[in-house]
Amino acid sequence: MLKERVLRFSGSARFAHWGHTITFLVLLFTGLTLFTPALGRVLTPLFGSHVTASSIHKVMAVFFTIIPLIALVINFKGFVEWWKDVFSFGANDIKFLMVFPLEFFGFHVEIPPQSKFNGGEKMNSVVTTTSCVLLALSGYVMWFKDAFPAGLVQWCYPIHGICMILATCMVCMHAYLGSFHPGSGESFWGMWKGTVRSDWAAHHHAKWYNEVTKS
Amino acid sequence: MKVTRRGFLKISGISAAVVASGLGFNLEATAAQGYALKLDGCTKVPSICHFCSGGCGLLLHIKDGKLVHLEGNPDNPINEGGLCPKAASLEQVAYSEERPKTPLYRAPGAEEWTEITWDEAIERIAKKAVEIRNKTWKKTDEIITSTGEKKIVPANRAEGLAMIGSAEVDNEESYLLTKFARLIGTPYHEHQARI
Amino acid sequence: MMTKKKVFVDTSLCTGCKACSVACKAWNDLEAEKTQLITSYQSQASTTYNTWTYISMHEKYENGKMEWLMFKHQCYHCAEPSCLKACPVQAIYKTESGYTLIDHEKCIGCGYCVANCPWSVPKTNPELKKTFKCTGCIDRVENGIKPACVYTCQPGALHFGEPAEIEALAQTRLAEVKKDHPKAQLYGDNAMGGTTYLYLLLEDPEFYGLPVNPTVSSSLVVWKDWVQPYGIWLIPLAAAAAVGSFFTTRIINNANKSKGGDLHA
Amino acid sequence: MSPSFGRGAMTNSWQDMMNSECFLIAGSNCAENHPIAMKWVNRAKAKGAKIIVVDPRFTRTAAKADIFAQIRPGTDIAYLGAMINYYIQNKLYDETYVLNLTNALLKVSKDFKFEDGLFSGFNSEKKKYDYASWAYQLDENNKPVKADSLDDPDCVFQLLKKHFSRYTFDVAEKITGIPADKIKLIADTFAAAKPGNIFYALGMTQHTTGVQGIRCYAIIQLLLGNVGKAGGGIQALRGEPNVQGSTDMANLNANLPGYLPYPTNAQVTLHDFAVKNGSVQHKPMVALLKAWFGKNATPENDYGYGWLPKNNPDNMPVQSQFFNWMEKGQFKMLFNWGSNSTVSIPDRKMVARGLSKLEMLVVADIFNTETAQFWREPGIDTKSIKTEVIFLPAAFVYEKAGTMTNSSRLVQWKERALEPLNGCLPDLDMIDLIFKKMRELYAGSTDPKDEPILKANWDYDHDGEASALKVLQELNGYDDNTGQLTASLADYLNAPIGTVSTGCWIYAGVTPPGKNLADRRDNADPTGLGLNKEYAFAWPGNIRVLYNRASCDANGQPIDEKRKLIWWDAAAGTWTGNDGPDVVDKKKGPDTPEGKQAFRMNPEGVGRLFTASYTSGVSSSPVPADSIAAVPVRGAGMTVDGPMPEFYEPIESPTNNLLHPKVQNNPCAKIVSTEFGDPKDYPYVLTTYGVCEHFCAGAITRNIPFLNEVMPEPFAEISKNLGKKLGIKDGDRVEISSIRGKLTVHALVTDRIQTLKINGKDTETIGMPWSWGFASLNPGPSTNNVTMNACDPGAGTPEYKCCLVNARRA
Repeated sequence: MLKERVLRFSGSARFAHWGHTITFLVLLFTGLTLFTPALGRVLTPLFGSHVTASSIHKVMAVFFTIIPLIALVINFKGFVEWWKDVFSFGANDIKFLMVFPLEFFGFHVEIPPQSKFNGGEKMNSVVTTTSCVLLALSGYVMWFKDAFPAGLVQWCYPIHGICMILATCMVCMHAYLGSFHPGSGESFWGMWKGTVRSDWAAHHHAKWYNEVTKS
Repeated sequence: MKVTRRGFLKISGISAAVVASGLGFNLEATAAQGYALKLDGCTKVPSICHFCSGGCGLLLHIKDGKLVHLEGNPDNPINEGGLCPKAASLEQVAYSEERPKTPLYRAPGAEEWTEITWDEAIERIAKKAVEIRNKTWKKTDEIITSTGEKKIVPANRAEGLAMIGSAEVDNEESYLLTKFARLIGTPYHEHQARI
Repeated sequence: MMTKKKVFVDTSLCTGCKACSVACKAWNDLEAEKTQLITSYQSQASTTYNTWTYISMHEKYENGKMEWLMFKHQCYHCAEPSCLKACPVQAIYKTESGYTLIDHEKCIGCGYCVANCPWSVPKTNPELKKTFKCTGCIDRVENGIKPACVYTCQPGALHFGEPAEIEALAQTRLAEVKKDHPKAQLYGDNAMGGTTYLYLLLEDPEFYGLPVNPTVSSSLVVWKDWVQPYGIWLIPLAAAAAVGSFFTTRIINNANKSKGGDLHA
Repeated sequence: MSPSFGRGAMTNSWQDMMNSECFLIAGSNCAENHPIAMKWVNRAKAKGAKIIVVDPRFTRTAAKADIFAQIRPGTDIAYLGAMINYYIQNKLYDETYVLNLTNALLKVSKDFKFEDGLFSGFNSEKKKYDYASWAYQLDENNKPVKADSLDDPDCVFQLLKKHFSRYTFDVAEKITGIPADKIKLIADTFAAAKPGNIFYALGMTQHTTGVQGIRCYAIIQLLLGNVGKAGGGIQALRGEPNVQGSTDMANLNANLPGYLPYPTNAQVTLHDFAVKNGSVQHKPMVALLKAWFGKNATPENDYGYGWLPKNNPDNMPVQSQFFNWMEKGQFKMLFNWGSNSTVSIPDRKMVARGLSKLEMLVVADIFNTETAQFWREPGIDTKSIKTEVIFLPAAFVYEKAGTMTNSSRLVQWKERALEPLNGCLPDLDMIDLIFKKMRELYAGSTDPKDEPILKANWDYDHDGEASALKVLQELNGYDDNTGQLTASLADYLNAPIGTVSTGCWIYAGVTPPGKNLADRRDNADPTGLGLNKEYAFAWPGNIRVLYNRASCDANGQPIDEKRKLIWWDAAAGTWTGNDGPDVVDKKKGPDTPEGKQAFRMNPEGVGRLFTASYTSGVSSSPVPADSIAAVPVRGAGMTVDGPMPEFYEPIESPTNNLLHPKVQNNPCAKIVSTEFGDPKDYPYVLTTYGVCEHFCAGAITRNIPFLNEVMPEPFAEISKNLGKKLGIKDGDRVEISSIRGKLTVHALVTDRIQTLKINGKDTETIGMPWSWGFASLNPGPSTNNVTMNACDPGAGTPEYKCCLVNARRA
């Protein structure tokens, strides 16, 4: 049983995740060149100039938009399940979030049984998904500002910034939890290889594990 | 961007004079370095507008024989420096690519112009004018006097030559047009004053 | 030292001849653009990177009385400009004479100023990747010559001078014009901390398609005063939490281990 | 204006407009076409002056007006007549002025009549008037008989009163479309605020009744006492940079420089000329001949008078008739200097027909114009056109030295600022080279016909090119005795006949020895009246406000304390003042007959409300049969189509003449076009005009990118009613057609043109600018495809301002 692995993420989901990770990071650093002058002074030289940074930003923006769309087309069912899960926020998820900060800093806590995604992952998914959609939309509005009403364009600047901040915070936490957090180590492999250890799955995502193994 | 490059460089020149500080500008630096004026070092030559009959004064700023800028002459009491859009645009005539570079000749039936020299142009015109003048000279007219008699009187007209003079040229030119027309024998000299 | 200057645009005297637009192009070496008539005798629809000032024309027929009103558009050179606030690279600055200028060495043509100007004045040249707008003819003004538009205006609709003198003139003209045009008002004096270009309008600002009370937009306040200075700290905070967790988890784990506790992984 | 005041020029100056209390701007759209006027009008407005604009369209000038009235094109005389009638009936005229400074009291021949739209003396075959019955009753000294009071039935005032009594406000409303109460408001406003100033330009002249419309202005201003005063007068806003100068220089078939009448074939000798035209023309003619023939002009050979070509008065085409003459084959070669007839002549298809018949066309211009390229207009069979064409690229205004004379007679000198582009030449050098080449070709000829060329005084060389200054000095003239330049106009006037030369006597004094007054740059204005007396040079004799004697009372003192122009300095025994005094003789005081004359260029010395035929200085005793005819002094300027203005419908009109149905149009009009439209097929009235952003035929401005940006295309302005009727929305394309041609342009559907009620019927006006042609950076269809060529009989100006058209959505 110890050696048994369970498939957690399909290829398309992994493609979407890592594709998005890369594009997001590039977008983040190219974008931050314009966020504040101080950041600009530090970051711009990395790309040579604002012009290059902005060109890279625009190219990446296109991939950033296309990648999830491709994944959506390839694995529509998977997406639907994902969303179904992450948007079905239950009592257990709330309980998870309440105790999670303690867990986060290393205290041992009793975690209620979680589905495929735990409350934290759900929150991450919800926030990043929403932010990404808003980032993309507001980004395109700013890119093609002549085609939109001035008021809308103006609001896109703070929206883009807010979403960037939220998404980046989530990315920080998510990256850490998914990699270096002692308790979440296996989840990294889930996204890397697609499969996770059965025992880890049973411990961390009992509800889901039970469903998967029953079927 | 073709023409505007000049303007862009100038403006970047201006802003380069401003040293950035915390807020992005530094007043003292501004005052000390000033803003370069493209008129510096130009000679100013007054002229007169070539459109309506206002006679507004123009002022041409010229450096090394080249027109740098044209605007209203502030010392002309008629316009005191002000100009209408037509006059304000007149620097675009100075080096217009649309202005023909040589005299042009169109042969009978030809579909295009040919470039010719000034000598050739003047020669062709003078020869033709002499030919027509000789061919169409009218020495006398027959008139009926107030008493009803017929009388032969001098006419001295080159009937085949006509001239449309101009309200677009200087007085001296306009005067010479009149003198020229009458000396070669054409009273058929009119211009756009009537239209 | 150059003191603050103001320009008074007396639309009641403007004849819509467009000399200001031509003189601006002539002075600033701006390229002519291909246009077509839009409405009335107006062919320029907005400022562009090659058109820094233009006249819009507004027709009104009411009770058998015709009005043909003119409005000169250009950068207002606000005391508290949105564009300056929006600029991410500090390319926009104010001069002591009150002008708002773009430093083209720094400008990257990002267009943030374009989107945030209440009057949509600055415009980016996509080829040069630089943003352009009226400079107030700073090079002339700093050398003691009136701006090109003011200098050329024959009907006397534009005046340039010291703020007190210009404001007094504006008040006098307003009182005069009010007799025939009850809706006449000054425009710009209260906008954006007070603009360098002060207008006498014969109708409400809406009639000319102008924002009635131009202010720094709330979106810009949210963005520049909240999100940018404070919001951004959430990221390092999150990062710090992760780093903190990295250590605390290990410390606690070690403590637990020594207590003989269990490890998740 | 010349028949009314003695000179045809704008009476005051641009700067002087700031002194006005009221403006009647009618027939001028100065905000568009003379933008500089608005500088000074706005200054007067800021001081409280009222602006009245009458125009077929609500223009950019109208946008600044206190009162605007939309008028049907070509009907000005109807409402102006109503104003005159109102002023006379209600005694709103300035009685002192009318009695002392006009011919109101002079008695007119009892033969004079006006019946059914015609004045006495009409010759229906020649379409001309015989002026005999328009004369004054003369006393034994050949002086007009003066009535005792304005009530005398024979006096000019009573004739005027009777003539205009038909022009009521109601009649005027029916003809013009301006509501009667608005005409009354205009009349009252203009009479109440003095000095009142009238502006007109081509909006008044481009009619078959243009001269008579201007006569209405003259009558109004004389009645109100507004002429000769700062802030008053009539401003003929001339259309081109040097149209005043080119008219002074007589680029016209009926004149020689300085407004000398051109000798006709009946005037065989110089004496014949003098008898016909008076001694006042004799002297300048001699001075001109001396300028032209130098030492070859001697008393023995009549100063070379015989060398001048003589006009055949029965056969003198005005410019718009030139092309018919070419088509008929008379003209073989045309010199065309800076004029773009292919765009600018009404019913313009006749231009290409005419030019095609020439053997050679020479065009000198800055840009390659439509006229120079007429042979390749789209749709023309180029190969079949045998005309040789030579285009000479000309130097632009700032590439050459010389003077131009602005509308207010101000002669301004300019130096060459830039070298001519591409080595092009000033027109001066072109004429010089062509003349010298012709003289070379005729060298050695003994044919008498070649004498004027070989004997001419023609030497303008200076440093290898023709010198404008030398020409200007020829205009100024020289004194034979000293060989020196004439120092002043007075010196010229005082010199015995035959001892001075001048190329244009009214310019005498412009370049006294060692000076060039046209190049004066002192712009000081100590009076604040905008006289700027030390700036450049105004002809005649540097007078800035013409007829300024009228600004003084009977004692020669200024009437208006705020606007002092000149006065009689009794102590010094001379006229003096802020302006140059426009008096017969500076030393003759207000108590002398000469000192009373405000209109010294008229033979009567007064302003002419009625343009009677009159020549001063003719002896009433019969001339003995064997002696030669005596030379009179001065003849009066005549209005060929009547001594008083009368309203006639435009040649193409949508309605009938309400005043005299039998005489619909000006009976003397010169008709050039051959096709005329019926209102049934062409129901709308088209009026044409220029816009601020382009100039005339656009030869220069359509090649200026800045201007093409601010005014990119031609258009047709139509009312919203007409737009609705024809299904045309703002921005649609509209086809405008007349019986003579058509064109398609962008439609501006606007409130600035309203439907008018004319004689009970709705009438639509369409407005179109005319500055486009097929060539240039900004080509566009020419409005003169549709316009009509019929000219004012006095001025020869075509009726561009009204013709009948149809319109449809294109």
